[in-house]
Amino acid sequence: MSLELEARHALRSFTLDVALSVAPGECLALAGPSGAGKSTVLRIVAGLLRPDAGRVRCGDDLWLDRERGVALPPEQRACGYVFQHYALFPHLSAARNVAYGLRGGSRAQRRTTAIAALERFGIGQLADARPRALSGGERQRVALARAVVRRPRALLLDEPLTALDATTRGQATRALGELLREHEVPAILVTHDFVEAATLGTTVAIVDRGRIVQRGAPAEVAARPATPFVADLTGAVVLTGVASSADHGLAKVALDGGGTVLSTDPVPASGGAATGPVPVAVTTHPWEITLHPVGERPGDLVDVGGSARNALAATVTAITPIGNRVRVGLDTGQPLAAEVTGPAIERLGLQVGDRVTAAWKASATRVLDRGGSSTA
Amino acid sequence: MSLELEARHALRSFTLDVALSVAPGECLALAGPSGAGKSTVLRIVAGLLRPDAGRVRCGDDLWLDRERGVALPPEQRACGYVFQHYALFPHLSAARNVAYGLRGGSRAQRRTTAIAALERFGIGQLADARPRALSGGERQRVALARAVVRRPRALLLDEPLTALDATTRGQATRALGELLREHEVPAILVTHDFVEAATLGTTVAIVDRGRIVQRGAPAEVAARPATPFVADLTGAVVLTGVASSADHGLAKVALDGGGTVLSTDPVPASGGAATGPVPVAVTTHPWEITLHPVGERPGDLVDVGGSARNALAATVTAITPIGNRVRVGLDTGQPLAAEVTGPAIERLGLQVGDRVTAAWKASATRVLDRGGSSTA
Amino acid sequence: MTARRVAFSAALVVALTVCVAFLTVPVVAIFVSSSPGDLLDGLRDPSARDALRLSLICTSIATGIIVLVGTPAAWLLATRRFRGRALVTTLVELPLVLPPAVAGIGLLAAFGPKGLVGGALGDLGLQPVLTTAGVVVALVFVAAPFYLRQAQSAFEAIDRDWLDASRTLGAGELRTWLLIAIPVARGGLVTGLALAWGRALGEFGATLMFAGSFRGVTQTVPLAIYERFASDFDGALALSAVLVALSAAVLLTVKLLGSGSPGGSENGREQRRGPGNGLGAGVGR
Amino acid sequence: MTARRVAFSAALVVALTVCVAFLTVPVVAIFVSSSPGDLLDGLRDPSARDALRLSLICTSIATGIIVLVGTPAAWLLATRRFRGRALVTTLVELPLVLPPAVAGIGLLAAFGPKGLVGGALGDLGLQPVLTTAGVVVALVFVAAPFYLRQAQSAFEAIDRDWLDASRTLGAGELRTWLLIAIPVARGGLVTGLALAWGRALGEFGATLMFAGSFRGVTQTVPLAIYERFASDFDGALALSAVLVALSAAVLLTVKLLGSGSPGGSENGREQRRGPGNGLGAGVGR
Repeated sequence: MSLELEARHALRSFTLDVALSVAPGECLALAGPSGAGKSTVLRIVAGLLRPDAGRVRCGDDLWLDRERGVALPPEQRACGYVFQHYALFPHLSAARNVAYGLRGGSRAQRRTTAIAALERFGIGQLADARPRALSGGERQRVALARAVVRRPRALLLDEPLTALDATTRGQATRALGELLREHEVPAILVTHDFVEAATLGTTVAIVDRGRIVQRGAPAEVAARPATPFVADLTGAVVLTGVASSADHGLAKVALDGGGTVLSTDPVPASGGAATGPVPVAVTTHPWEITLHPVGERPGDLVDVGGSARNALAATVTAITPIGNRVRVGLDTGQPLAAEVTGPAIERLGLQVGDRVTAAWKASATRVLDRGGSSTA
Repeated sequence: MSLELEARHALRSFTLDVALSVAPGECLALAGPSGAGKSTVLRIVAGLLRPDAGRVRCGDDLWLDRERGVALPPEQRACGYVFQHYALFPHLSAARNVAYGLRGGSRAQRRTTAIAALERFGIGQLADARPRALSGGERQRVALARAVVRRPRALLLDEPLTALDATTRGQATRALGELLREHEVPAILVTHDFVEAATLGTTVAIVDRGRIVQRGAPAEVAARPATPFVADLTGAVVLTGVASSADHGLAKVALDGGGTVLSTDPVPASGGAATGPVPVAVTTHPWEITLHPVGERPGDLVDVGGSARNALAATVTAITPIGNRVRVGLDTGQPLAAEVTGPAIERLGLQVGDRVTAAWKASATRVLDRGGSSTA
Repeated sequence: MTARRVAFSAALVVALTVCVAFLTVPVVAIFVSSSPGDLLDGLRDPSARDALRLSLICTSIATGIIVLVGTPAAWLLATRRFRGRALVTTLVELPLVLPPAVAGIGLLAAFGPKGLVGGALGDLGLQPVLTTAGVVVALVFVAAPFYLRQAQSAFEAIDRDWLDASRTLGAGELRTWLLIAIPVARGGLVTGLALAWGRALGEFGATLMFAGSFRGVTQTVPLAIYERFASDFDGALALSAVLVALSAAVLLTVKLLGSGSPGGSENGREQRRGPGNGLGAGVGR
Repeated sequence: MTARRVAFSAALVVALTVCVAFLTVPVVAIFVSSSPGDLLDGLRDPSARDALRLSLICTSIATGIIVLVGTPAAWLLATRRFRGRALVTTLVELPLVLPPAVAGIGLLAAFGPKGLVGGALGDLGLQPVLTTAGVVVALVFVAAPFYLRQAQSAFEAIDRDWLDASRTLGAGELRTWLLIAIPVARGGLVTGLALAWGRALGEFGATLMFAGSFRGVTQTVPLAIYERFASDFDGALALSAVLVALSAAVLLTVKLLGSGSPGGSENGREQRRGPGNGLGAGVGR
């Protein structure tokens, strides 16, 4: 009963090209910026879009095979699709929205089934309300009830939380999480927010311009982003430069805006060539970076070797308290951000325009081939 | 030359009632949810909206006095207004947009002045481009140039960063910060994002339903929120309950969903009455909360006295990695969130559905009168 | 400075007053020029009744045909992309801007005894010129584009997600059309119906030329008004008053339906900006 | 299941084909029924030339008046909120749905020799009935609402922020109107102009009744077509062909302008959904 998809489809400015497989009970979260082609994947699975080439298979049933001319219309695929804005039929009550997908039995029986489904989501009392009378969270639950009441063979969720405001999102996330655990069918969820993907997905796949650039457990993807794009999406800071080999197996990266950093990662093998300069992206997290007065750690590189540290001269461009931490915007030729504690700021007497040294460990520095594939 | 405003105006569901004063060179950031009436304040200052009652004064000039029947039209107030979506005239080039506000001199002179202004923002080469050909960041800079080229007597900025995507926001923030430091006029900035307010404002005022509920330096507002609303906006977690006095001058709060917490804050004096139970909100920050296996710290309250700690039994509802931290969703009768480290999660073997004890210091616990005013 | 502002506002008010007065006076004059008694007398005239009856029958048949054929045609235009779709849409809209006299000539050239397809029709024993059927043909020709245009827009304005949701919930295209598309587009369809009905009711030039003005057979109300405006002005006024009332009813129907929510707005997205006013949606969108 | 889907699609295609054929044949017939030589001969006739000249003059004067008075009136309707604004808008729109024969009667009842204000006009030496001025009056009455409606919508669709920005940059209301509002609404204004011009050019019923059909004085092209359709069908066809071409030009102008961006969309906000097609924006919005 697992869902398998393999599709190629030309979009406006790039070609979608994905292959994925989702096991029953698994929730694959597709995360990426808007316009990356995530929703197109859902539409292909549901049969709302016929890709230029590809196959879709759910368990033993072939839903689509462009080569063999098979293309089941959406009404024969039995996917539970939750649309981004829920797409509740505006002229039908909540109960009739849910009953719309039911077949067989009398009208009264279908209504009973629909109301039971609404009750499972805690909104049985709203059965006769029209969608426009419902709040965002209530609409979401009607949409979930409508999608699962037909016992779908796959669940497809398109940004199911985006239309909600921050206050109802927590509860809605919980309702969605329970739903995914209860229904033992393959599920695909689409979101532009990595935190959302990590919360709801058992697996996360990062989509960029129509391709899956990394796939794995949420924590793993966040900890070891395979490309600068993924690092950016998960919240790291990114500098660009050119890498070459240094002593002790370290990589030495000359940054584009000036300065040099070391990493315990090896130099990426660019196209098979060995040690020539390779254009790379260097990433680390803002909380790895510490700030020091200029002169406390002179020069660019200190203690190369054992506990190799990177140090860059920087100008402070912004100081922003975020809760108990302070985010300090830095200009090192390229923009950089550090997260330090309030007392640290006070001790340094830091102000916008000050010169400081930003330091972090070589071991907390990832080097990524700017072409895109991981080297870690 | 300071700007003084005092206005009352009936909006759809509440009445705007604000009084504020902004000194030259000061940037007052009005932060609050959308619909709180923030933009209305700007419109009143600029003369685009005539309030039901109030006065606006800029230095020695009276711009508005409803009682005395004074109401200068916007074209006579010389405010530099940056609109949320920039409102660049679509049929004019960037240079003609900037020159639109200039009077006197020949057309060629005005164009020279406009191009000089664009060059100061680094986009002199785009002088002849139409707005639709510009990127979001470029549009913002044209709008800033247009607003300041007339040497306005006050600067009004309505969500100047919201229309930008994340990648250009950093640079735009820097441009805006420099602008505010250079122009020694009073500035009011409106934003729904507290971090943005804290970054750009020298003072922050939190607006809720037409009223300023707290005003102060950004760090001070974040550290000591005066009301649950402010706490929520700055990122704290909030629990509700009823407070009464306990030993050692502590406040003891019986939470609405069950459980009791202590705080080093005093019990708020509700309407002058002394020590009866008072409905309050208790706030702390997610990073103050530590998690422990059930039984490691039995009972609700431990070590009352010296290092008073709060402890609540909770069920884990979500585990979300955010960078190097993990946000754990908890249900203690009321929802709660803790931020802990990845190793801590591993050590506890924490999974959704587990029972844990959430603990934090009484001294990191704020008690706020649910009516709204601060007690801290 | 202030004087200039006052002068500008005054100029605006004068312009609007002139517009409103000029456009309102003729309508007011119809009701003021004769007493209510005269109006009722005019309507008691048997030829006036014949004209009213014929107008209602022909208009109803014509709008019935338009709705039956036009609704599926509009659905196809709204939902399928095909080569030449823009051309088809333009062709269907042309009668909207065609002068009635030209429509009359065109109908004669097409369906008249010596017309393009008129000969073939005659061989089948069908000859619409100067018959009641000819009136219906003329009304359908001038009124159909109003309904088609409006129905196409109403179908196009439906949020595609609703149609997609219906499909993923097991409904085929016919079922989706009947249970979702038509109910959701109902407001726009009724607006189009009202506009087509109003246009057919007032049709004058094309009917006059294609079907003539024979009492009881082809003389609809506008033709009856024309026939008697020189000889029996009061009778013409009475019939005009009836048509003004019916036109106003059409206008109000369109405005009330048009001010309701359009198809796409309830789905949590940003409300469409611009005039909420209905005639806009009505006449052409 | 598949058979049902095919049958549904086939029914849609049949419906659309019927619509397109019925609405296209009369237009095609005008050009097919006579040779190009006949058409040119018809236009060489002096009375045909008189009619064309008169039509162009009267139509131009009428649209000129409409634009001069209508633009400020529409600006006031679009930007000021006042008591009775909805009523005024409805009154101004009523002629849109008024049958031409009723418009003719109304104009006679108002401005005729015995009309509501006709007596007063006569005392001033102004008597529009059966004169060229009467033609212009009739054209303005039937065409003005098309421009007013369209101009009002175009002004309403302007992002208020642009107007506000202009004010904060030191421009008063007149300057804002001239330098921002009119240039930004230009597309909608030209669309309204084209629609009003097209409606005036084709006007038949009201002109016939109010101004009569005197060659060289009040006989515009539609009236000339009517006068000769029984006696000189080829001449009527020739004049009709000219009007079809002009009508098609109006339709294309409106569609091209309407498919451009409306006033509100360039400001970084969500694009308006629904038909991008112009006639919608054109005829009524």
